[in-house]
Amino acid sequence: MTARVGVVTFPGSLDDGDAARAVRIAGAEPVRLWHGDPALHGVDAVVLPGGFSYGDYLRCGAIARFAPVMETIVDAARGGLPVLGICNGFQILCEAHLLPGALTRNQHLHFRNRDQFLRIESVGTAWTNTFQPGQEVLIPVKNGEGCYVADPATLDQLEAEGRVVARYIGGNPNGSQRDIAAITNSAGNVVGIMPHPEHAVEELTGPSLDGLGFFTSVLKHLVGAPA
Amino acid sequence: MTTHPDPVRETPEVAPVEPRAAADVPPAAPAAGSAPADWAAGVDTVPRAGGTPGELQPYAELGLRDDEYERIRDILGRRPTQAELAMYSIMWSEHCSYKSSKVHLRQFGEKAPPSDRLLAGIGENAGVVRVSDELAVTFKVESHNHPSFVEPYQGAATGVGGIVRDILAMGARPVAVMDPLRFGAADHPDTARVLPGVVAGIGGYGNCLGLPNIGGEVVFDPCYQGNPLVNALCLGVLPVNRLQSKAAAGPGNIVVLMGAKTGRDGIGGVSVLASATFDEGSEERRPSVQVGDPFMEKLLIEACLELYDAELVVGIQDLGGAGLTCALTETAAAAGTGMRVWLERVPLREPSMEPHEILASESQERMLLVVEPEKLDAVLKTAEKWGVWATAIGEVTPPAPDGQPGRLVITWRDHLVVDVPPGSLVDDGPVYARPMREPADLILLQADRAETLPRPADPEALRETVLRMVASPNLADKTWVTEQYDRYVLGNTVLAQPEDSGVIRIDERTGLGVALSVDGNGRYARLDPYHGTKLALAEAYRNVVVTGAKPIAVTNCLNFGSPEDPGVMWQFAEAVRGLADGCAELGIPVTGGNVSFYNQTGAAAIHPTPVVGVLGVLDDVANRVPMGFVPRPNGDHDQLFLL
Amino acid sequence: MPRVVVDVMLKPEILDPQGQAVANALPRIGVSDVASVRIGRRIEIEFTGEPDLDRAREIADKLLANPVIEDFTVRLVEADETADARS
Amino acid sequence: MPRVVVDVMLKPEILDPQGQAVANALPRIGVSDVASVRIGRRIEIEFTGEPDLDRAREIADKLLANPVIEDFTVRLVEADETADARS
Ligand SMILES: Nc1ncnc2c1ncn2[C@@H]1O[C@H](COP(=O)(O)OP(=O)(O)O)[C@@H](O)[C@H]1O
Repeated sequence: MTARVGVVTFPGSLDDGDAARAVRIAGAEPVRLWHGDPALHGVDAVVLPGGFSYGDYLRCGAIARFAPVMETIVDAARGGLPVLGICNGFQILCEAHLLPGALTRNQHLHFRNRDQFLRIESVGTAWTNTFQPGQEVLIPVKNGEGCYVADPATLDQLEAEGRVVARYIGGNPNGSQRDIAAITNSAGNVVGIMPHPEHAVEELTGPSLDGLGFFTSVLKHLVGAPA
Repeated sequence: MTTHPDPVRETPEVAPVEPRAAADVPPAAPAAGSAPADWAAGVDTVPRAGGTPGELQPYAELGLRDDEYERIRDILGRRPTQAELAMYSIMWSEHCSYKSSKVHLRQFGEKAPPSDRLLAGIGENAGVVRVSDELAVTFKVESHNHPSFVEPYQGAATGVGGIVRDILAMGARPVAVMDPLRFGAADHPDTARVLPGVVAGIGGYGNCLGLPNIGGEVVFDPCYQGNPLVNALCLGVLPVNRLQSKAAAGPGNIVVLMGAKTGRDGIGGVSVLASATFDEGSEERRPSVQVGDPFMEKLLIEACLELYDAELVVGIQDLGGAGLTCALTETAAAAGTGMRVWLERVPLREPSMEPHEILASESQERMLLVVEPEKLDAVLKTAEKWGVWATAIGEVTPPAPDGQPGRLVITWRDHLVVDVPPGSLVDDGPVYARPMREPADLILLQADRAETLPRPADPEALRETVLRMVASPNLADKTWVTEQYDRYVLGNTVLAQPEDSGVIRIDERTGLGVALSVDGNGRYARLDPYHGTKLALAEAYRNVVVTGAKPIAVTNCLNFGSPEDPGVMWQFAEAVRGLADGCAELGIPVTGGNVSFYNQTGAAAIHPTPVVGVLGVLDDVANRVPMGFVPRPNGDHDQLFLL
Repeated sequence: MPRVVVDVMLKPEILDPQGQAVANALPRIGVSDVASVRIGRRIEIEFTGEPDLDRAREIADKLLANPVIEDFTVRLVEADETADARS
Repeated sequence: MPRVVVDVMLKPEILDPQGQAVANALPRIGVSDVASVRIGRRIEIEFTGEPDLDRAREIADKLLANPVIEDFTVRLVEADETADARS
């Protein structure tokens, strides 16, 4: 049975189609979820895609967090549902307090799109278990507000618990503290990542195929998970 | 943001005129009486205009010439009302009527090679070409030069927004943008204001819409100091049978305004038309800067596409430069029908707006739909689903019994403020064959040949020259700009910067794709506008060909100085002739474009800057040829040829 | 030490997509009695010496506000006042 | 009708790159006596009825400010006061 992975569309979501494509290429069935519909339609995992939900005029993710679908997702995530937030999705997860810290304006104040090397720091999550510890991957980054900040105690705790999932290497594109590109919750089922793995799943359109690992990981996770 | 639950037939408080009346007895008189000589609730009405033929009107301030104003009076058989005057002044402006360029642009059609791919050509919102049995693409480049000089961020942002709506109106999903840009000297302080704002605006809007930026140009030259050029191109894809029409066909159909509320954006031009009751300090309330809301546009795109797929609209037109005026008259004129509009139903951002302001407003993110009455509910529901306003503001009326086109009849709170033949605004505008003269300095310029320049004589001088060239802003790396644009979104970008063309996959199953390049060289065109334009075409054509694509269509944006200057007009005529001839020689049609005149500071015009976009087809994007050398498996080597 | 606060708001007639987005989101958090929301910038300037209102006005005019679409006001605020009021 | 103003500022310990960019640009326009610039948001809320400070505080807390990185203050401002002060 193929796993069903939900991809949420908020008003202003942009990379929802790409995330669904990545899910499909990874071998799962993408299920499109609508922000106004609280039902998760029996999906096994959820991707919150990139974009500018609600225009992101106030703070990125601030408004999306109140969407009906988010209430269900927050509960399900606390119950262990694998959730991957990419870029805007990461911001939404922080705003919804599923992940600690916040994403602020890039320190150089510009939107920046480039191919970015990352080091996978934690392979113990639902979304990174097919990577090697310390593996270096090449994935596009594109954001205006991707600078990860948290207070020193939180940062220390993330490091100590192995919850920094990926770090920027070869230059930090946005000024994130401790070069953090991705983090997870303490259970390892919720991951937020600033760069876009869904843009690195096809030779023709991506700088690498490295992004695919995030999507195949969740399938592996689901196979291993008790039903 | 909710849908306005206000279908035309159910607004009791205004007791509208029977829609048919407009058609049966043109020109229609409203039921409501307005004392002819008085301002009716602060507005100038048709009866009042009939009763006060001698009233002075600020037509000259609105840019209309004496003879143009006389023609309006002839057409109407009376003086125009304020609202009508505003409408004619906008529609007969250079920007909307192409009155100086029309006689030249005809060549694009006349010299064009026959093409069985062309589904919509010049005159439509954007040209549409078939690329397979099922799919067509549409693309167009447009300028937003002056607004981008005044307010770089918003000017550039709304430039992107405008061209995207053009593409959307054809029935296409917008899938990529490009941005040919020209700035003054790189080290001029004002360039430090304009360039970052323009780039941030293009990025801010395009990124927020989720459209990959797949190419463009950044050129610096002092001639653009007071007139930067901000051209924006959009590419869209549609199933062949989803092509939309702008014609307001079908009397009885409902006219729906969808998208943002209407405010006083961009009405600076008609602000001289303050009514008698208008209060002090009104100037401040008349911004000519339009502010874009890309989030609203994104919702508008999704809502429109859903309407197309469900076949819920008969006709559609974007609201651009001339706002509601242009959309109402063009849709009606295209169908030969009339239209009855209740202007007070237009959702306003500022309740105090007057009829001529509502008609002239350039508020962004709006579309005009023509909908069959029984489908109105479904249209409003779709709008509501996407959280955009949609309001029934009028109804299509039949042509006159004798077959003459119908009339556009607009009331505002029961007062008849507009009663015009729509075609008179759209098609019967003035057309000028302006005087042309080769610029007097051209011979001198041409005589000053490159051969007379000093050449590097020794290795040291050569080194100097190379370093100077490498450091010149026009040759330097453009990453600072391109990094601010999302080129990955939608996941179909096969080639983008730093490639010669952008390549977009448009069909994931077959690998079908298109390549696009935009090029121009104002310095060449200044020296020889005819050949300079051909060179721009040739460059874009080559850039497309080298990716492995077959060029099939051309778009262009012609950026020039004042058409009232015979030297500029000559440059323009030569450029158009060059492009038309070049296209004939290469066997591809011009499918659309845009003319931007008056890029001029005082007497000094910019270099004539025709920007040419060429689109090509790749049957399978997997076969595209990238710029760099691709490492071959098992040590094979590429062979190099210089053609 | 008092500081200078510059408030920059869009001119009233200019479209404010930010404020509109927030206003539209309010019903979702159960708020229905808000007529309008406008969002602008608040800039706090601390001077090395005495706070200088004229100087601040000059900075606002040249650097902080875009006179084409924005208005600004400049005023003096007691430092501790602001800090105390924070919730 | 008075309106409610919510001021949202980054917490002092959070880096403010925008404010810093402005501060760094000041010497270029001949200003050298500014110690620091901080940039935040000013949100003006108009209620349909009586302005409601508690309600505004709730909105600020839930939506307008992110407590991880921001502080806010809520206060009542006379409508005309603001308008008058605009330069
Ligand atoms: N304003 C722009 N927007 C998007 N892409 C741009 C822009 N300017 C330049 N580019 C892209 O950057 C790359 C390099 O540009 P350029 O140095 O002008 O190259 P070339 O001289 O080959 O045209 C090209 O792929 C071009 O399309």
